[in-house]
Amino acid sequence: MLNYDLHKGTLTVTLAGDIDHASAPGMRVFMDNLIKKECSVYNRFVLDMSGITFMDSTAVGLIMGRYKLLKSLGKAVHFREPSQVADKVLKVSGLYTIIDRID
Amino acid sequence: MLNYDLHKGTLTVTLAGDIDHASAPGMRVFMDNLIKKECSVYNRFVLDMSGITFMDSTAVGLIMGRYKLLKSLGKAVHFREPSQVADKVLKVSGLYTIIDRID
Amino acid sequence: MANKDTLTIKVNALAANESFLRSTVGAYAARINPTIETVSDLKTAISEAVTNSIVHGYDCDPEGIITVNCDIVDGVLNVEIRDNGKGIEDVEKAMSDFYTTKGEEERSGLGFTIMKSFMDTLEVISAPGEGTTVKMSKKLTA
Amino acid sequence: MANKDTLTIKVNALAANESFLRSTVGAYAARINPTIETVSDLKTAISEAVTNSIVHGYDCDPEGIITVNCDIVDGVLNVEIRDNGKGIEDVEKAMSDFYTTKGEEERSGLGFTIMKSFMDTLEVISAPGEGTTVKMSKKLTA
Ligand SMILES: Nc1ncnc2c1ncn2[C@@H]1O[C@H](COP(=O)(O)OP(=O)(O)O)[C@@H](O)[C@H]1O
Ligand SMILES: Nc1ncnc2c1ncn2[C@@H]1O[C@H](COP(=O)(O)OP(=O)(O)O)[C@@H](O)[C@H]1O
Repeated sequence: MLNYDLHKGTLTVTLAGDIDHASAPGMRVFMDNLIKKECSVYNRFVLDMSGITFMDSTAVGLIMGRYKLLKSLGKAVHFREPSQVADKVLKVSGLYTIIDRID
Repeated sequence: MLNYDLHKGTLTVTLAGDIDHASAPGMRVFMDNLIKKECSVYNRFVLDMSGITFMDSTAVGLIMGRYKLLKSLGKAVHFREPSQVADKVLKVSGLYTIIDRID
Repeated sequence: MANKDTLTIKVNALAANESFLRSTVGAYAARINPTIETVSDLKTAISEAVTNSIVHGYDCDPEGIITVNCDIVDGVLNVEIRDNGKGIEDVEKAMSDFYTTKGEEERSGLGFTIMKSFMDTLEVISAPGEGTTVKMSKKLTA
Repeated sequence: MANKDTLTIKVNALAANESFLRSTVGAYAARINPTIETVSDLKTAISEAVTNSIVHGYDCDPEGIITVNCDIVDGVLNVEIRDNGKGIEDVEKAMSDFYTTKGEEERSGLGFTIMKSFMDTLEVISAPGEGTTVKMSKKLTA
């Protein structure tokens, strides 16, 4: 599941449910369209991960890919409130060393 | 899961959760003790089935066995509010022809 | 064309596998989005067949192996539950309402009756000493 | 003594079986009452191995069969995920952090890293043309 909100220069995307090889492709297409389409109206991108019930390394690849795209567009990128299962995978993957968490 | 309530001559037993070959034996022992121990203080036995999430023909055997015991003790026996899954099995098993449903 | 969505499960004849197998086959069927009631009917029928393999086929010996084979073809779930247990002498008699060889254990003799009424098709293949195979099918989509 | 609580599952290499297999093994492990976090770790590791069989082993060809074997012995779950797909040339290299042969598909190269860190033991047996077997174990009880 995916929701987004655009408010005062911040684009917040909420990823929820299970993120794996079966669900990631649809999320990727949706996020890339959004990131590019709204490019002129936000400078900060927040990924809300509070509703993630499952994620594996395919989800890490999904996040890395969006991170690179956002950086190439000059945007700031943050995580918000990763669920316990998301937090554990983010830690092991080293993603916290490049993206910080703001709760 | 099993709960009971004794009130104004009615012994109400609530069966909840999954009733199958794995869970029935414990329920049988519990009910038989109760039915005999409190025998002098109730004349009506109500089986509340509203919380049943699963039952199969093993549960039908469990109910039939208690029904026979209760009849031998001269008690009236009723079903209360069977859940949809319980209702379907009770219908196919013919149990409604010997035990009525009071909701 | 070869079938592309098959499931085989093998487990020991343990009571814990009654709920495990019915839930697992229910979860497998869920991928083509049947109604809750359809899944519930399916789980009840699976539970009957698995319980019979444990109770009658293997007399509750956990060394016994139960094999469940499923596939989904054109919206129809086909499921086969097999044991290598003691088998059934007279299948027709076994399938009749209220017939049970374990009345002393409060079995109702309604297992096959429920399988028949909760599924679209039911076939039982068994012989003494040769185990029992129950084949059932149910249309999952409207 | 023969083991008495085993589970074997065979399914096709379909994306729908990623969540199906991790949930099924999670449900199997649940019978000995592990913590929620333990089951969650286990599901993540299973998902990695199953996804690898689908994506790398079989290049997403649904004719491919994935076999999962489990048992629970003294509170330890042993699980083996096997495919008969294309196999791995250099297993040690494949297991190193961030190594992936499908970078263009945005794979992170962290599958084995996560399996190692979420399970107690990990062993990978593979050779080109001979498929891949991933063996893992995890203590489920305190
Ligand atoms: N898998 C099996 N192996 C051996 N005997 C079986 C098996 N399944 C059913 N039977 C025989 O068929 C009879 C009827 O089965 P069923 O209708 O399910 O009723 P119940 O399980 O209550 O006895 C059983 O009592 C048993 O004798
Ligand atoms: N079951 C498999 N069959 C063939 N190759 C595999 C298999 N599992 C892993 N590999 C190889 O090992 C590499 C590393 O795997 P992994 O750490 O899971 O990262 P990723 O899946 O992100 O590529 C893969 O890119 C692939 O080349």
